[in-house]
Amino acid sequence: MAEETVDQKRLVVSTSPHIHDKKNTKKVMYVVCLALLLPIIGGVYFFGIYTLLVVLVSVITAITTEFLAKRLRKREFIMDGSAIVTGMLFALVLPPRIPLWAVIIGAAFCIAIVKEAFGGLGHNIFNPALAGRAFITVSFAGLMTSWIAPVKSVISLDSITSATPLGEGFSYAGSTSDLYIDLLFGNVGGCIGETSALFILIGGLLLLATGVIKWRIPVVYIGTVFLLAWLIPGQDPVFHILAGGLFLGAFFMATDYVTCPMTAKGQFIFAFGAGVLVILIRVYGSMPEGVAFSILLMNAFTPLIDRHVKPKPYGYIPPEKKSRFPLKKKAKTTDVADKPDQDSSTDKKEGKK
Amino acid sequence: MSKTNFRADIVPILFLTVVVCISVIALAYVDSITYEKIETAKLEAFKEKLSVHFSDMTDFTSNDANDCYVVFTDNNTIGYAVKTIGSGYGGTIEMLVALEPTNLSSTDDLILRGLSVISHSETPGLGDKITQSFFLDQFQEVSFSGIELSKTGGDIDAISGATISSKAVINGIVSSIEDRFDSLVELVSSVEVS
Amino acid sequence: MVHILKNLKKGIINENPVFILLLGLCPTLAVSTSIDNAFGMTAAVMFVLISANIIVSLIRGVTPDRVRIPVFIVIIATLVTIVDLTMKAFIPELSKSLGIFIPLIVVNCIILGRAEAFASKNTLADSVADALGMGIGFGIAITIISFFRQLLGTGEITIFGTHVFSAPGLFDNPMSVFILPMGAFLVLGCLLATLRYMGAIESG
Amino acid sequence: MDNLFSIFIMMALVNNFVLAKFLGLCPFFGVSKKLSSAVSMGIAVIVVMFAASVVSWLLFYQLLVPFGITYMRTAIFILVIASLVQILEITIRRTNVNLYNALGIYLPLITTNCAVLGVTFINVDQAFNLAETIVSALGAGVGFTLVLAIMSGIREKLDLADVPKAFKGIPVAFLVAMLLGIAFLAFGGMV
Repeated sequence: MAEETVDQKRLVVSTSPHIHDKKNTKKVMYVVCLALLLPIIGGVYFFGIYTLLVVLVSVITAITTEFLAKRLRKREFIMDGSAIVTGMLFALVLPPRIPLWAVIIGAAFCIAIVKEAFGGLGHNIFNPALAGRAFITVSFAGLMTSWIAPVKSVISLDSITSATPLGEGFSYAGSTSDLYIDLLFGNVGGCIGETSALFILIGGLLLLATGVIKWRIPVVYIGTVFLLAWLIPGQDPVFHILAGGLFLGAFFMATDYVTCPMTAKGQFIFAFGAGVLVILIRVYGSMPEGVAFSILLMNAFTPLIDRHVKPKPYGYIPPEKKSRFPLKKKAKTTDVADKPDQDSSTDKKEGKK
Repeated sequence: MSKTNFRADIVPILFLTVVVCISVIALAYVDSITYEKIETAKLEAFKEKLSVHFSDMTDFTSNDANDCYVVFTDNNTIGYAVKTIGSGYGGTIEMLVALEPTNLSSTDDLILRGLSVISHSETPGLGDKITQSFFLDQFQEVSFSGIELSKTGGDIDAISGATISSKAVINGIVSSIEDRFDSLVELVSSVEVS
Repeated sequence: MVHILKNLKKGIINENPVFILLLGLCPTLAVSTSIDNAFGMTAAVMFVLISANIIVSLIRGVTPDRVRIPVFIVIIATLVTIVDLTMKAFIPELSKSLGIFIPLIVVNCIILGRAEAFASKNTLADSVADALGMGIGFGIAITIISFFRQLLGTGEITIFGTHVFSAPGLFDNPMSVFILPMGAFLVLGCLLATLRYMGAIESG
Repeated sequence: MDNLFSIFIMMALVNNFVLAKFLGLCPFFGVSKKLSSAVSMGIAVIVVMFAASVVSWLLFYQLLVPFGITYMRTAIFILVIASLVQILEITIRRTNVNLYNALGIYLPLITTNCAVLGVTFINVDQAFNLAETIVSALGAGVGFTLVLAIMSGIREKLDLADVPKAFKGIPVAFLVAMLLGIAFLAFGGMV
């Protein structure tokens, strides 16, 4: 036990500063849940009541897995809402007619492997919902690439196969502006929650208004995609930002406190990199959609980005060589004490350039 | 002094040399036993691949680069085959295209007899469907100009969810055959002369 | 005799090359896509391991210290090439699916490690027992991993063409991730964690 | 040129040595605890891979093929790598002490790094010409270094995390490798 408390002390210093207070975490998580309700309602409207079942199964599995994992680790289970958020987000990035057993496997993977095996909330390296989605995509490639056209009836269980706007073989009959409007409202094939850009935008604005997220990551991320699509000949920038899961990823996934960099500059690099990757994957890669993979890849780079924009970036030759990797507790405390100073000084230096 | 030098410097080198010599002799011996076997195993494996398309074949001949083949039944030419390479999702896709024995004035005359995949590294469960018969059978009795996705006016339906792999197969066939057409013609004419 | 048994047990349990020493990970993860591959790899590794230990143990008195490592490398490389050529000639299918991991046995840390750390200092009988133990330990580990990967990744277990059983639900929707490289990392990571949780191996 | 570029991307990202080909796992898990050592190791691997690929390519096509003794390739290649590592170690020690202190301890480990021997085999198996061989060696080395650096960054962060006892250390590193492997699938087809 003594060792574990030491670990927790370290944690407060090392990971993002947003989550040291339990009450705060809870509040934040429930605001996110609230913001996610709108895309879920949209999903149910466009793809039928079955999608609500998918969301429920996903959330219940996530909570159960979290409970079991805590039991295995002999830790107290706290209902902080993070499992609900993960469950909801995971459901939102699934195809509308995914079998429920696949939802269970995926949601359990999100919590057990991607979150709890890394230490639980605040310690995970990758965004659980996206990692779970990627895992299910690789496992059951067939299931994850069968899309249906919107049925626009809550009770319907119909499924007319259709391609997604970004997928190969998608052809749109109407004019470009009609396409934009359909994309905006979500009247196209795609994942449960990622088709309607407008609903996600409203949810995202709620998060911004309540201060749960900052504008930087979504704006830079979407902006980069828009700009690059505009620069590459033959690509439609408006289409690229409205289609697929860019809005959902930008507002709800990339902004995850735990898996994105801590500093403003780091977040800028993170969002820019993710934007570049989205375009690379969509235009040159073999997958139609790249939002999930772009965020996962940038999650992997987050520790390196954090190092680079932190007071003692890699590559600088620090005067006191031994504390270059301050892993010991004592070294840590001094590190924190002089952090703000150095941070601003490096920022200024970069700004002058 | 010189004696210790001999012990310290020369003996180890001599020892290493002896070990290397024994190793070379042993390997040369093993190679002499297995060489024939490995070559026949390769040949048999390849013959089997060809006989999928030419069930009555008795023999075949190939060019120097070993990518174009003429298939015989008792000295009668019954068809041609070309090794083709496509660049797929996870690496190169190596294929064998069997061709009907048409006259070879241009690539437009070619008619495919069938297609088989020799090696690939596509994603299991998705891209690796290119090895399944529902996809491969589409390449039977198709003219060379029809080797295109049905979406763009050809005769081949892509595998749903694995368009990249399907495209890789088609692009590989088209570009490899265009590249190797001249050497196929050369091979065929040399066979006819002899 | 007790001595020999102890050396045998050491490789299988106490110092299992894969689970405990974490040696030879590359072939373990790379070829564990099917039980056939696991058996083929184990046979190849066992042959090289045992022969190398025998030869190194026999010449341990006469090998000059300065060229010890190069001599070992030449011996191992020779044995590996013999295995490679023989497999190519007699079991070409298996040899093809094991690919470059057969010639790469030459840099497998288990083999050079045992030759250097054990056989060059111990008698013939002990060296053979050590090699057998390590080889069986490696074989058990790679077979367990390939069992999980094949079962989850294809939904059925077949050994050299013989169908053993298939898992009904999995067979229709196999989780192809387990056949892919990532599946190997997942299986070994979870196996190690489970073994540690049960107290079978110590936490590092 | 296009071909060379696609070989580079293929070796570095699509078929990354560590994540997709399982080559070089021992140093990947052994030397990824700290970023500084990971980068040093990566640079050492790039240098050795480059040199070993060129030398083994020359030997294979100038010596083994003309004399019909291609069966000697495993023995010759490993000896080439072992001697190159020795030569490199001695040269660096004599010319640059700082560099030696940074890279020196990793050099001997490279002899038994299957990524180096693996890339020489792949170059020969794929029948690459000399230019392609150089590019493929550099691609493999850069890809190896990239994931090694990413991995060490993540592991430094995980050192401070509340990882369950059973997963601490190597098992969680395996999970990271798995998730990285999935993320790297995004590069598929980008050639």
